[in-house]
Amino acid sequence: MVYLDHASAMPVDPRVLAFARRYLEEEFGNPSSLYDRGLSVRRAVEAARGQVAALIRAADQRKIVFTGSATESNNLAIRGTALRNRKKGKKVLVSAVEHISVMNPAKDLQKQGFELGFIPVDRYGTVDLAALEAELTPETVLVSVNYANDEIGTVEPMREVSRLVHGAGAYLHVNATAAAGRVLIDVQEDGIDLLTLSGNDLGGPRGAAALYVGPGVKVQSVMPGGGQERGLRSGTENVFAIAGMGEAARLAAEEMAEEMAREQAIRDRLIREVLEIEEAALTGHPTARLPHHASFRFSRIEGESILLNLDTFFDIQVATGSACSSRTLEPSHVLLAIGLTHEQAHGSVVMTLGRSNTVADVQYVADAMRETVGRLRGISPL
Amino acid sequence: MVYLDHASAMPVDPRVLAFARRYLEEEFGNPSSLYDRGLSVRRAVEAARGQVAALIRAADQRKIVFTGSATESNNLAIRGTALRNRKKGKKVLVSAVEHISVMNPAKDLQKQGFELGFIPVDRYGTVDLAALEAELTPETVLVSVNYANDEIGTVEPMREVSRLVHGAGAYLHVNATAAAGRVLIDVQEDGIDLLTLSGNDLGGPRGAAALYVGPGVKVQSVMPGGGQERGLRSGTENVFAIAGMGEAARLAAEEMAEEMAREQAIRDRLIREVLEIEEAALTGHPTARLPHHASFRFSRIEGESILLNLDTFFDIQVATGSACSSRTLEPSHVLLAIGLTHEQAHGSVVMTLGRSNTVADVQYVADAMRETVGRLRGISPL
Amino acid sequence: MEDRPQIGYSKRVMDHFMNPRNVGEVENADGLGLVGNPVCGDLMQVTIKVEDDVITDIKFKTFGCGSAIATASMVTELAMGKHLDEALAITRQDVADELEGLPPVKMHCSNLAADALHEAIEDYQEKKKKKEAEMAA
Ligand SMILES: Cc1ncc(COP(=O)(O)O)c(C=O)c1O
Ligand SMILES: Cc1ncc(COP(=O)(O)O)c(C=O)c1O
Ligand code: FES
Ligand code: FES
Repeated sequence: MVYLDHASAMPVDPRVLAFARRYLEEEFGNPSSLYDRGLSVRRAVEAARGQVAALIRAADQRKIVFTGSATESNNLAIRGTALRNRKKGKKVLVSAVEHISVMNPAKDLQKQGFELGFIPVDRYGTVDLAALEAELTPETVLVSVNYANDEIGTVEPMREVSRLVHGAGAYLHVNATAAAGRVLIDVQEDGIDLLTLSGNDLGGPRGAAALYVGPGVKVQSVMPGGGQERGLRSGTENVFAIAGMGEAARLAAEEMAEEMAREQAIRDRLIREVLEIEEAALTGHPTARLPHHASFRFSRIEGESILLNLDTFFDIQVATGSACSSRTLEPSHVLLAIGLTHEQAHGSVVMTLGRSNTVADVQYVADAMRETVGRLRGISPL
Repeated sequence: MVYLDHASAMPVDPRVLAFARRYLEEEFGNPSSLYDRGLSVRRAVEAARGQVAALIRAADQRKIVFTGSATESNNLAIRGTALRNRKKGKKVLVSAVEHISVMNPAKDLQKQGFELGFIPVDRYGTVDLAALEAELTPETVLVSVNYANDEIGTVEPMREVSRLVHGAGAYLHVNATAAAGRVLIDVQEDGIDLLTLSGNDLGGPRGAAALYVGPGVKVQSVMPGGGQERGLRSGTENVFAIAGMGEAARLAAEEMAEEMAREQAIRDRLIREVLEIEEAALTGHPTARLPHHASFRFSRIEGESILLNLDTFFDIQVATGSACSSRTLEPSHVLLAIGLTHEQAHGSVVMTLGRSNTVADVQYVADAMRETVGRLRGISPL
Repeated sequence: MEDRPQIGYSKRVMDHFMNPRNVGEVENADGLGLVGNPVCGDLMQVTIKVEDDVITDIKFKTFGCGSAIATASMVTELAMGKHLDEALAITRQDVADELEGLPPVKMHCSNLAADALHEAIEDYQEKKKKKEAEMAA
């Protein structure tokens, strides 16, 4: 097996599981309980908060709010910030390549009377800074731009984006689900007001994610209840998942430089080999891209059938942004935003590396890819 | 250690963990992925859905929506149902003893222009059926009544409630977080339209809960995103927690009768022993109560200090509805709703049993309780 | 528990995806059907050879998903050797049923395959009519 879909799901790092599993059976308390058992798990939650803060270089760990998923963090960031600051203005901007868990909360705001603008990107998926500047008005309360895109790997020019957004007096939210633990994020230097990151994408269990809420940023809860997490996220804390996210963040901070250099070297060879195939093209930015990320398109064939062919005949797992593989039978909005036609978007393949991948995989994957493309083109009427 | 706070946090059943842990490391796929690894975890999610459906005797497992927590299920039920059916009417009723994760979503609706009514309860915490009937108007879209209360253990007369609610053409939502796996729930016989239950309260990991949405009941999502769970709950499924909830539901269905008879026998002796203490009273219903649940109040002393005393000197963990132990320094609204004064509510102690408790615990706990009450009353000026 | 949803493709779909029957183009085809699906831009081509109103050869080419490939393969297998009237009676449901079902979102792919077959037959019939008219003239 060569698993190349780490953006969709990551195995839990065995070290993380060894660290966090005690919070399932022995230390199972509720952090709100006042007896010792509750206090010890509250300490675990606070320690994890510190590790997550350190990973993104937040000065104050109290600015980290734990949620249940990146979707929830994005909802809290987008809806919670816009609704809380609606008196200031009712305009929200998001880049055209945002994840659906940013897009749909933003569209929800639109239904509630907000004006929603989309910032276009160039053919590499880099946000158009001039267009952003033009769209920024005094009514703009919030702008959301992903740190890096999970489908095409492109890393955005965060500091330039931040300068423009702050120049207009708006807040900047950044979905860093795909980027955290892979590139160095510094919320202060980068000028980020709100940042989403997810535990599983760091190698932690699902069930924990975080939203960084910078100093002075006003946000309201979008899921009323018991008022945990300083009132911003109700519900009993998932201590196992939070502790696991903390440990995964600690490991990421420690090992990122080395591990990403390793994955990038494999990735670079993979891209080189795959681009030898006829009518294959890279999607996303050639250099400003996540180090573990390779994404392609192949003309005249379709991504779901590529995916199935690679899985069935070669035990290789990849992702695709093809219309045929989506719930709605729409091609990925990211691929359309970088200017691909529906037909071009059909041939999309996304490969995301992880710890299990080795340089020995490159030739195997490239050969499998060549055979797959050849076979499917043989069936294609185009 | 004698752990008597299973309502706050449950250890994960070792059998559940043995069953579900493969979904952390080996079978870590994303259920939306089309390759085999994704399909196998999707199968695990659907199997869990079947087990949860069976536990509450839902005829069609597709009516089970997995969420991340009971808080989320309650938000989806309350806000999602009211907002989706607002054209029908804008009145919502909740019992006065609902959990804060039902109360606060209902209050949120109030801010959005809904009329919110509270159904009073008698001194045992049983909802006042006459008052319910009087409050039900043609504008009432939704009524929420807990199956059983987590603080005082009282089981509500579900079928009578349902008859009234349906007679008025409204939907009935039931928070069964405390009751599921402890009393027999039959959503069809009981006449329940929406039902919340939580994985951890069954002995599964945190991070999974469910909302049953009955046939024809219209609900809208309250957390927009990727549209998983038939569009009702966005976010990558937490397969480990969901599979664990499924296995916990299966074990509960199989073992509930026997295990609850066992716990009830211990609980009955515990109540008898504790009520021997001077000025001790049971809270909640004497007979129509959850089989694992004992709750008391003690005059002239305060619950948080009882809790700490039991933990420190006897390694016994309990809960309290005392104002002193709450974030807001307000006494539990449940204790006020059953007619206790602030002073009486102060002396609240809640004990909830689980698998680890044995009949040998009873005397130890009763003696510890007697000593604790004696010591604190010795300090009390009252 | 009843009503458990189908997960992924059936064994038969995967079989036809992995070993598609009748791939390619019939030489000097008597009829050609080429249909595109407006929903997602997929493309399906069916070519047929006809003798005495019986399909004696049939081949397909597909630009589309696994389901599109499998349904096309299946439709060629169903139509091979059939009288044109019988072949015209093949419905998308027949295709899906023969494949032991398709995920609901993929039902339109079976439509595509049946449509391409029907179009190929109609193409043949139109050509034949034209030829007969020319002969008569
Ligand atoms: C009766 C009841 N309902 C709902 C909840 C909310 O559950 P969670 O905090 O896991 O979201 C709780 C939690 O203690 C509860 O006791
Ligand atoms: C970039 C990005 N953001 C957000 C999310 C949402 O994460 P989740 O589904 O865990 O809520 C995902 C999930 O795949 C993602 O890839
Ligand atoms: S060809 Fe697009 S979904 Fe089948
Ligand atoms: S006496 Fe200290 S909080 Fe009540």
